[in-house]
Amino acid sequence: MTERAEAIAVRDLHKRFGPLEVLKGVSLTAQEGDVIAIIGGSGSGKSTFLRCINMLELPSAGSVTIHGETIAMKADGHGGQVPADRRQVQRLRSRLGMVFQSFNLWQHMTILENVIEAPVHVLGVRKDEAVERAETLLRRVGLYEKRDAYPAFLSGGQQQRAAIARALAIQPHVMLFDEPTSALDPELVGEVLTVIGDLARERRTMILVTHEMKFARNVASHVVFLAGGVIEEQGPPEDIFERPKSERLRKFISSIH
Amino acid sequence: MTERAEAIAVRDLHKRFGPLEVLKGVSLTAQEGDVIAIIGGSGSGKSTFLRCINMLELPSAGSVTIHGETIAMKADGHGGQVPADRRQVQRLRSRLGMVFQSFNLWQHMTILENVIEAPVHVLGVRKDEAVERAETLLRRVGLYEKRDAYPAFLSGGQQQRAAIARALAIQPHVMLFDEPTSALDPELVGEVLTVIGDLARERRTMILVTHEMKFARNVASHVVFLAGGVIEEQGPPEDIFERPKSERLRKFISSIH
Amino acid sequence: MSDQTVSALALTELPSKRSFFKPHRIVLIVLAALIVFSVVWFMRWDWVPKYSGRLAYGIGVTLLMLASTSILGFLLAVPIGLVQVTGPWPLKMLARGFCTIIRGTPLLLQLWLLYYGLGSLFPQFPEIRNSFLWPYLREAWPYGVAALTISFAAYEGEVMRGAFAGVPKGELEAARAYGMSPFTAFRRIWLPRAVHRALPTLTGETVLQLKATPLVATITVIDVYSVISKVRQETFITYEPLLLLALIYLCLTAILVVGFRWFENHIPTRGA
Amino acid sequence: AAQQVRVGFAAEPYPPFTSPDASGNWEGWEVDFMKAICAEAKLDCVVTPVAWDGIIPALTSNKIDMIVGSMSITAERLQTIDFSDKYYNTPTAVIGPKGVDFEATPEGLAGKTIGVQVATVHQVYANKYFGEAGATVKEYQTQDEANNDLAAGRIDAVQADSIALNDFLKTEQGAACCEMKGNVKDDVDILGAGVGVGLRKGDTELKDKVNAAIKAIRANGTYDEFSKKYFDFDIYGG
Amino acid sequence: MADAGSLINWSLLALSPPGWGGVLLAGLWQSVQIAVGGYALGLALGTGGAMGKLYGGPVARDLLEVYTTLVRAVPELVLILILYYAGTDLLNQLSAALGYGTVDVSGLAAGIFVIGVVQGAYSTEVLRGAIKAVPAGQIEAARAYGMSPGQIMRRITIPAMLPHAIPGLSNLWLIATKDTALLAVVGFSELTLVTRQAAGSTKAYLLFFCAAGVLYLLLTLVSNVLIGLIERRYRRGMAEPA
Ligand SMILES: Nc1ncnc2c1ncn2[C@@H]1O[C@H](COP(=O)(O)OP(=O)(O)OP(=O)(O)O)[C@@H](O)[C@H]1O
Ligand SMILES: Nc1ncnc2c1ncn2[C@@H]1O[C@H](COP(=O)(O)OP(=O)(O)OP(=O)(O)O)[C@@H](O)[C@H]1O
Ligand SMILES: [Mg+2]
Ligand SMILES: [Mg+2]
Repeated sequence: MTERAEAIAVRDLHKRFGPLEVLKGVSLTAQEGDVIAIIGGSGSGKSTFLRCINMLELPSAGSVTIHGETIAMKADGHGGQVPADRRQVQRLRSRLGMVFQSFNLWQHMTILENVIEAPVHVLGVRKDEAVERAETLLRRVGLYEKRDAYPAFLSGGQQQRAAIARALAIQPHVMLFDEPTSALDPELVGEVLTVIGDLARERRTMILVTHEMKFARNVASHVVFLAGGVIEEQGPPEDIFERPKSERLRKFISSIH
Repeated sequence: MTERAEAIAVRDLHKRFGPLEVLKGVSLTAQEGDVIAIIGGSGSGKSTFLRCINMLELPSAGSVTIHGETIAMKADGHGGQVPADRRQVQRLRSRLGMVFQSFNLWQHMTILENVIEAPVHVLGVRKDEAVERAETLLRRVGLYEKRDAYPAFLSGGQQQRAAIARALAIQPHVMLFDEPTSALDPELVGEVLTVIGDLARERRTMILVTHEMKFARNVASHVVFLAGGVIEEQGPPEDIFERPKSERLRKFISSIH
Repeated sequence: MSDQTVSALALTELPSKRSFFKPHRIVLIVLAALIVFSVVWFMRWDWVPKYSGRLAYGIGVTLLMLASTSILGFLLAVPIGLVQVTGPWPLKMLARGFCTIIRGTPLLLQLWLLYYGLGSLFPQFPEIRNSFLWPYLREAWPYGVAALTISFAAYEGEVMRGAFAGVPKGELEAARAYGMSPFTAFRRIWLPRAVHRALPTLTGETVLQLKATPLVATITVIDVYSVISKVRQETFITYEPLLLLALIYLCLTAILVVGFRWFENHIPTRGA
Repeated sequence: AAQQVRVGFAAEPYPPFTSPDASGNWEGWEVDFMKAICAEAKLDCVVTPVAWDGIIPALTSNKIDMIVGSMSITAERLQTIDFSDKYYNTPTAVIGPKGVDFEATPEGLAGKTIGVQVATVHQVYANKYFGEAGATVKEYQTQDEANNDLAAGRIDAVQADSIALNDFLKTEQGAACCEMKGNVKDDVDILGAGVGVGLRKGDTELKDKVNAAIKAIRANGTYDEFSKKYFDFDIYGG
Repeated sequence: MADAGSLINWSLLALSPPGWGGVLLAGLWQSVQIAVGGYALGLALGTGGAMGKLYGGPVARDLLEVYTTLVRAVPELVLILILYYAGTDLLNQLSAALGYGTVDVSGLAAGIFVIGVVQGAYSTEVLRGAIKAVPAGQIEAARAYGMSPGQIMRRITIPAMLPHAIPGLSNLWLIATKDTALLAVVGFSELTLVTRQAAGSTKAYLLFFCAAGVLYLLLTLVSNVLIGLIERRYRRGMAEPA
């Protein structure tokens, strides 16, 4: 295996909500092509961690480096920190493709409009070019026929696939998924997981928070178990799921099965 | 066993909705203390039959006798019939305690007010007396503590128990239940069935439409199977559930299990 | 005001055509026709041709007033609604105070306050009197436009406040997550989404605005109401002009409602 | 008991004829006149202010029984209502801002904006003589508002009853801004032959009483007595 | 010409003459009387109208539809003119035809009548919507327990629809208070007209219009407080917040 570039590096991330310290120093590095699954109990801070990566939550301490560029932070005067340069954050965000649990498609735009929105209005891609690429992506997630429909008329699974196409449209360095299937009816989960599985097989860099252990095991190159605000254990999926070392992870895995 | 009085008698009841004849001549007699369970497929007219008994639906033909008093009907000039005397209907209705699938508690009254409403305003019971009796009933269904709460703040099971207390408060000759548990979450069904089971053991006259076959078998003294607008088969629960004669009933029972 | 109240105050839905002809309707229609006939036959309508030109002009002014003040008012309503949702507190209080005051006082009073109160103050300042604005400030219509615009802005501002607040947080967050600047997110996502949510009440609010326009006649703007008043004074006919006026407004309202319906049906339904 | 009669006049300040005072009562020459004829004719008069532009409909629809509102007797109005004999008659005049010279003639007013009160003889006159000669006629609901807009510089002239205008020119506001430009050429068809009490057609009983009362107060000096409080000339006219 | 100082000659607002404050307050009192009367009449008409629209025969329903359509499509100002002149005129002709002679309709009664007829159409729609919002099961339950139609209306339908109706009815009240101002156009001595008279007599236009604005605003704010109390009382049984 050749040396791969570092896609994302999070160093000693802390996050507190008032008195509650949710993340107590979490570090994580993803090389290009890594598929990292984050697992952990409810409330363990998985979503918070993901949201800190693209500054939707501001980390209280620690740094985030995306493709070699570290997000510059400055003290906010209350013991926390804020981004030093808003434009830098906006630029780096547009290199991260976030897929939300509740899709968050823009309801006033058709599926196609949703997909071309960020390329055209953030990245400045020409519209016809963006449309062309969007159509390719929509074909890929099996939604080409629905490109002119509004999100409200799609099933949850279709909406989530559209959201994935929207995230892919900005050609992100890293895809971030926050429980992309947990808002779906069980019958619809499969179609979304198939799409994500395909992306994983193409070795697209991804960080995904998931409750689907079987899926995590199949697609992840690396599994991270968050507990008590820190990474309790991490490693290749076989180790994590078959040879858990810590008591907590053992308990977590047995509670899932 | 001594000769028991006839609580309710329905004779040759027909009901049509436009071109659709839902009931094609149904006769049923309940002696005092009988617990009659009506079963049948969806759309077989169970609810319609129950609603015809207290004239919430007007039967197209046939008669209903409650405690020896037959509801006087007259022709409506379109081939159907309407009650001859509205007051008689109102009076007889107030001797039937109906419990609806969707509770239908009055939302603008507290639980206690719901229970005393009909005794005070229909039967003319003195208020303090009604309150006293209502409190006994609410204690019985386990809702004494909730007597001053509004229905919207109660769980479905609690609302249905309150509805049963409301029905009992008019000291009805016959209690009518229309699928009293089918709008409830599975965990809440038990508490309502317990209350109805207690009533059955006290030998209160009851007619209940239900989908809970196990329950019907345990509490009913008589089971009626409605199909195709007529009583396809009836008898004691052991016969109906263990030795079904007709093909339809056999099919119905096997589809349930 | 909720959408429900607005539709109780303003006609927002024409009676459906479906199953219009029922037996009893025939009788009612015959009766109505009789009434219309006797109104036409026994009342005086000989003045109509003489005034038809002026009536058309008046209707034009009314529609111009309606269109300009609704559009201007809506443009004002956007910031008023927005600052109430996100603004810094001084602006928030200001916008809320504005809405409370305008919605709490009669439009007629506001109109007179502007025209007779403020308007009679201006000429005392030579700077104003000599400015290029004076020819407009001398006229009555700017005051009518101002008062109607302000009133529409206050009522629609409340609607926009609810619309802005009602846009799901997740969609705004998605905009941020894709690197949109706050302004782009506002322009591309928040505003269009809020406007889209506010549209259903717009029919009602616009009909209400139409019903408010005749007030400008009291400050010498010559709209259709004012033309009819003139008819009444010149001919001494009491009722006929008023009946015609009611009929004119009825038709204008119906046209508005049909127009909005048509728009709703021809713009793709944009989901929830 | 005396017969109850609802007397309507415009609910607006129209000095010196009718104007409200700070205690909510109405005062002025016409109020005094009304009281005098009511006393003379033994009528129980109830003061009922109504909007000027709806005063004739108010009379015909029975909201009031007579109009004492400086209403000129014109042929037009006589088609709809009836009038008593005249009780005063004054010329019609035009005022304008100081420092702008023009005459109260169609030529003098051409291109100017002239304010009049709606539903008055002045409205009809101005439209006919000045409007056709190129003046813009702006119609106000009350005389007071027309005067006010003249003072505010929003119009160039006001045409109205000369007494009312002179009264305005005597106020602080009027004296500061405006001056008399002269009387307009008379046109009896439009301006009428004096001011009378407006009455419902067919209400001859009341008309007779009012006419008798006007005659009586003219004869017994009451008319002159209260007129002296307001005017130093004979308002009854020739 | 008046200088800026005289524009805020507060003594003009004194309660007793030569101040005009008393006149303004009297006008406010008139406005409140008409608003209360018109609103009450409107509620009565609206209750009947809503019942008619929901439970009435086809003819009653159609006539009510015409009534609410017309009132909701024609400006209040125009309706007020028509009703003010034609309404009382018709009443007089009617009573004359019946042999009662002319009835003396006082200004107050005419004002209440006019506002009431307009409000009646609005409340018809508000109440109809509120009654339709009462779940059918609630009424069916009442029938099942033997209540008579009158009892159902009194004990169930009306109290159950109130929480749905109160926001709309509150708005109608605020509109009634403001619609009284339109009566100024027919010369009725309510707050707006006396303000105009005071302003015209004293030339202090800004001062008086602002003063009247404050009075209307106070009326609205006081009403809002009361409405808040009423809403809290009637929404008790509703699980979700208003
Ligand atoms: N904005 C916030 N303000 C205060 N506390 C918050 C906020 N967001 C999250 N928390 C708290 O932080 C903790 C971690 O939340 P987070 O959503 O990251 O958990 P999670 O691991 O994603 O859980 P789940 O599996 O339920 O989604 C929780 O205790 C939560 O209550
Ligand atoms: N008001 C009505 N108008 C027309 N058809 C009706 C009406 N009420 C019931 N029906 C029809 O009558 C038939 C019997 O309905 P009913 O509700 O009595 O069935 P059911 O046995 O209670 O079914 P379920 O178990 O689903 O409650 C159905 O086909 C239904 O569609
Ligand atoms: Mg989470
Ligand atoms: Mg059923």
